Amino acid sequence: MSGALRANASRTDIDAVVVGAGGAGLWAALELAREGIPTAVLTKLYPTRSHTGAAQGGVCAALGNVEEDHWEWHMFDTVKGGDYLTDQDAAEVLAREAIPAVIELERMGLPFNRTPDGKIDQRRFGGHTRNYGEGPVRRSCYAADRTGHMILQTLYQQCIKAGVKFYDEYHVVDLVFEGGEADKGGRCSGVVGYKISDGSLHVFRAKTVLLATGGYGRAWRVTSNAHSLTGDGMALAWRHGVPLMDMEFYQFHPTGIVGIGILLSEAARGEGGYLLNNEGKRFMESYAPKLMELAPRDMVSRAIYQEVRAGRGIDGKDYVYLDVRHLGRKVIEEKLPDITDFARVYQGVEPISEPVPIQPTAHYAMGGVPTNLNTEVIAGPDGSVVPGLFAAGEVACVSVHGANRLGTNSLVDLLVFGKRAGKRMAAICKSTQLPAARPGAETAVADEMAAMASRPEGVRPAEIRRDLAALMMDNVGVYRDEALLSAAVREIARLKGEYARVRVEDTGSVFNTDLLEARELGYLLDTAEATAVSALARKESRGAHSREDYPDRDDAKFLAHTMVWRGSDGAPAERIAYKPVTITIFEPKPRIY
Amino acid sequence: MARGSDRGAAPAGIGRYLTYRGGEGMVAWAFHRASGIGVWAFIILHVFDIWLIGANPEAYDFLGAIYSSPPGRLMETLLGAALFYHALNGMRIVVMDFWPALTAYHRALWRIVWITFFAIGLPGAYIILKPIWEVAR
Amino acid sequence: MSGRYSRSGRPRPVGSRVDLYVWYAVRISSLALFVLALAHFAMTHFVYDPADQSAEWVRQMRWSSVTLRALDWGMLMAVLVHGFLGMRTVLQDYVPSRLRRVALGILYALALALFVLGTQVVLTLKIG
Amino acid sequence: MSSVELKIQRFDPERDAAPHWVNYTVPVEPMDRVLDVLTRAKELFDGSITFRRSCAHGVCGSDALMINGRNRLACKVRVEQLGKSISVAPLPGLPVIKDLVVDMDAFFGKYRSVLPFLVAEEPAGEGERHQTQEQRDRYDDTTKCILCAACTSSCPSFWAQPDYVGPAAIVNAHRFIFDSRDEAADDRLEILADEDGVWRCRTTFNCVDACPRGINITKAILEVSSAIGSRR
Ligand SMILES: Cc1cc2nc3c(=O)[nH]c(=O)nc-3n(C[C@H](O)[C@H](O)[C@H](O)COP(=O)(O)OP(=O)(O)OC[C@H]3O[C@@H](n4cnc5c(N)ncnc54)[C@H](O)[C@@H]3O)c2cc1C
Ligand code: HEM
Ligand code: SF4
Ligand code: F3S
Ligand code: FES
Repeated sequence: MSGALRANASRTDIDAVVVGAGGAGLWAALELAREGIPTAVLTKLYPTRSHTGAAQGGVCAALGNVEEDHWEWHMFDTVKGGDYLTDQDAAEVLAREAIPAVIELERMGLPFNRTPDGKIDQRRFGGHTRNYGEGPVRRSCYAADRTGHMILQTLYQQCIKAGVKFYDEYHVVDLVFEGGEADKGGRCSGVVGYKISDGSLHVFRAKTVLLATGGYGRAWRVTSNAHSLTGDGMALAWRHGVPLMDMEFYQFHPTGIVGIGILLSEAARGEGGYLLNNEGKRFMESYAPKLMELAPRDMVSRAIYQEVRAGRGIDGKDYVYLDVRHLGRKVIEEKLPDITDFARVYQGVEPISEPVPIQPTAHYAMGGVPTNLNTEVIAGPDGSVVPGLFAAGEVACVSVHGANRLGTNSLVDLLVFGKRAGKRMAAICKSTQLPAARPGAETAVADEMAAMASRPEGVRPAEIRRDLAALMMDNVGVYRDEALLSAAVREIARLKGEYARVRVEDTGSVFNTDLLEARELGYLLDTAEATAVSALARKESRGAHSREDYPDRDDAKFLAHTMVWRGSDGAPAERIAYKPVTITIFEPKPRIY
Repeated sequence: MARGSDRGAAPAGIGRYLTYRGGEGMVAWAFHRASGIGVWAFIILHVFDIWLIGANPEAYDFLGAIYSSPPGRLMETLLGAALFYHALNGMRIVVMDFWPALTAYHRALWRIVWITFFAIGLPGAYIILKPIWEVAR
Repeated sequence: MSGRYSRSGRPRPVGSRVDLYVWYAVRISSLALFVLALAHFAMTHFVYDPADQSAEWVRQMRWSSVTLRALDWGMLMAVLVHGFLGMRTVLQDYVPSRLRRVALGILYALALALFVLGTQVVLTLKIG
Repeated sequence: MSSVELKIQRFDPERDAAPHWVNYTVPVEPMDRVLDVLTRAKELFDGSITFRRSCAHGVCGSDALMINGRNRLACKVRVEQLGKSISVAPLPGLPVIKDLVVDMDAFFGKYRSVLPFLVAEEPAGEGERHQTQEQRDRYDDTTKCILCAACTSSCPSFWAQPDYVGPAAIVNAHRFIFDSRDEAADDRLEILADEDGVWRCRTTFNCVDACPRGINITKAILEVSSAIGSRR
């Protein structure tokens, strides 16, 4: 074994393992702690570094604190926003349970902004409407523009209070299965963790394992996502025979900082900001006359591309302006302080007196590891459950977001399904035995990692990562077509070939980030492949998936979720199946705002 | 591939802290502590010499002569400067301690300390040191 | 309520208020010193010339008034409180914990000595 | 592209006896931040250069480092603000694990020691607790903390006495002490009243200068001190 890993893995037996300490993982852990289930939370970052903390805008729940609102309206918006690919039973759970979840957060101490009479304040957000689409509604509960930060902090605080056991800076490098892989009826029986500070491997045997590892935005060059968002949970599940669902639906957020992609939250538009083209015109008039800037993100991002293509980008370049000047200094500084700070620090622009240049940025995975309403991972279109394995948060696809997620609905997703995950896992832990131990569970991954650090020659991971990010940006971005996508699939296969020869320079065992980044690149390649393959197969335009060669939605053929399996032994992914959408109340209609 | 060039050992221990570029507050504190310790040391001596007035007046007068000699006057000036700075900055601290909102203006207060220090301290130093020139003449 | 939660890493406080009182004592005595010490310095250096202040002069002029004597003694008390508690802080910062008891012991002994010396001369020096 | 001289304090516990400086000449773009430059040096010259990072825009608290002699988030300092030569060292006062990575366990231990969570009896009924906007504003500043440790590790009082609970922990205690919904203020005040609590603050303001979230930390500390003083 090379120096990068320490020999002899330690072994721990425990009831529940939670992988990831973002909003989803933390709430699940809290619920497990309340039920008294011995739980280990493994996270490759300190919990408070998770990307949930970056969420700015807010979390929607039909509290009706400032104006009339009903969860049915929220459900409708979620379904319509998702271009009718949303499973309606899931959307119902989301919209109903959002209300108690937000109130529970308040009771845990989250410092929401308040109305004059002391209730949780609410503001507008893209795609959220009153009375089934009549006009914008105030539904987003918020804490300045630090809502995600406050959710992450509050949940972490409560976990400390409840005595949750954290394994900080343990990178989960593999899942352990017993009785075959997921597609062969196997059961997930634990995880292999790599302790970053000393390079030792630790096998956790558990009755239940929750994946809550977040998204994979780092597959694109311009992204709002953290460096750590590399699709770990999705790729690990995929490698063990779990299909990935709806991966072609990847959301580009309209207002990223030009070039680097840092997000300027939709809250800026929620508070009344405008989008302007080079003629100074609010161009959203021509795309969504009713909701204007508050139309769903996929529409706004496409509108920006259209403007740029028509030569109406600022100075003829590939960006437009976000203008908040008319809101006045007070609103800008009090309600949008972080955003203002970002524009100042990263662009050198003063939003109080200047419009801010913005362009779409890779933001959110609607797709992911498929689960049922109880967050149990499913193995195929028939909904059969993979025993022992759960997923919640951005890594999962329930699917509540369908083809396009509405702003704030991700945080709701974390809360509602994180909590459900904890409850369900607790129930299963109480009624099952610990699976049989699998000696040598860590050997396969140990060998893979050791190989990367001991090749005398090979490719540098940075080069592959750069090529992949550029490829995804150009070929699997806002607009797609057959040629772009099949080129992408070919190119990813080539990069995967290169990756087989990847070599890291750091051969030490202490805090070897070189090795881990190389490992993460492997996850990115997998998720990118699933995305491109699924996108190529979906010959229609729906939500965030926009095919120029198939500009219309095709409900006859594609009102269904894509499921794609990984090819065996490094072969490209080929096996695809479609799972029907659950429709309960709202019949699919054309999506006009 | 071009590797980096080694530039030798990095400072360790206290050396690390000396490379920290603190702002006004850190400088103010460092002076405050140094002056506090200095004045404290002098006061030990001073109580002792006052005690000599009763116990041994000749010894006291001998010490007094040293204090008022030219080097002694220089020392007294430094003592006065230390005491005066310490007193002014001490008030800056006390004011913030009791009205925490004033911390937002700690830099302004710091400037006031120095302006006062020189406005009163320079004429004061002149008065103490003047006899040196007179002796020299 | 306390006792319900773990304090991971830090020992449980004993509920002692010593450091609170020290903090206030340093601040309040500093207000007294601001007046007394600066006035004292101004008096000895600006109003009179140090060269003229022999033992005899102190006895006959400066300490001929009981009020002035009392004020100087008050200043001594303030200095003992302020300067020595200040030095306590300094020692707590820089003296390793195993030597701290000894260092603080020496400091307090010194304070006691100054108290005795200072008080003795203030009380016993004949007036006039 | 122009370039900068990047001086990194490096230390590999498996090879080096002591930390040492290594210089790299790194190409930079105009809007680059120190984090971009570190990443580029790692990609171009030496994959073993080790540092933490995640969000890359100043909200996760991973990459607080001593940059040109001051504690800053590498992802929030633009290169052009620093000039042609940049020195990057780990946070002072914390044990170094490797290169720019420090051991944060004790730091988080102190954070946990101040009961950093709401303690309150469950209210009766279903709904949310009420709080006026003024009551909420009372502790707004200290809710911003991202636990980056830039403050605590810049504090001379902490350097002198690593037992000092430190500004970050006090900030997080403040966030609850002044929350109208909380009921454990007394416990926190008692915890912070001991020898290694708030009294160790010497109002040096290094913490305020270092805080990437612009929190007026010293004010928060002094508010806690006064609260301890006015406690019966
Ligand atoms: C800039 C930005 C702004 C946003 N704003 C909003 C908003 O206003 N409203 C909204 O609803 N949504 C918003 N979102 C989306 C939302 O924040 C995310 O989708 C959500 O936070 C994801 O949470 P999570 O719990 O799934 O994962 P994360 O919070 O991303 O956490 C992932 C966790 O998994 C751990 N992990 C990952 N891989 C491994 C591994 N291999 N081993 C061990 N641990 C691992 C990480 O350490 C981390 O703890 C925003 C997203 C971004 C990027
Ligand atoms: C003249 C008016 C004085 C004022 C207003 C004053 C004020 C203060 C204050 C507020 C502090 C606390 C600083 C802190 O905790 O950060 C302090 C500390 C101190 N003072 Fe004074 N002081 C005065 C005179 C003196 C005198 C005469 C002495 C000498 C005996 C003295 C010695 C000290 C010492 C040793 C400290 C501790 C230093 C430290 O903690 O850094 N002070 N002073
Ligand atoms: S108070 Fe500021 S500097 Fe200190 S940990 Fe929090 S965010 Fe970082
Ligand atoms: S730097 Fe330290 S001394 Fe106080 S003001 Fe900040 S905690
Ligand atoms: S990387 Fe998150 S704060 Fe800098």
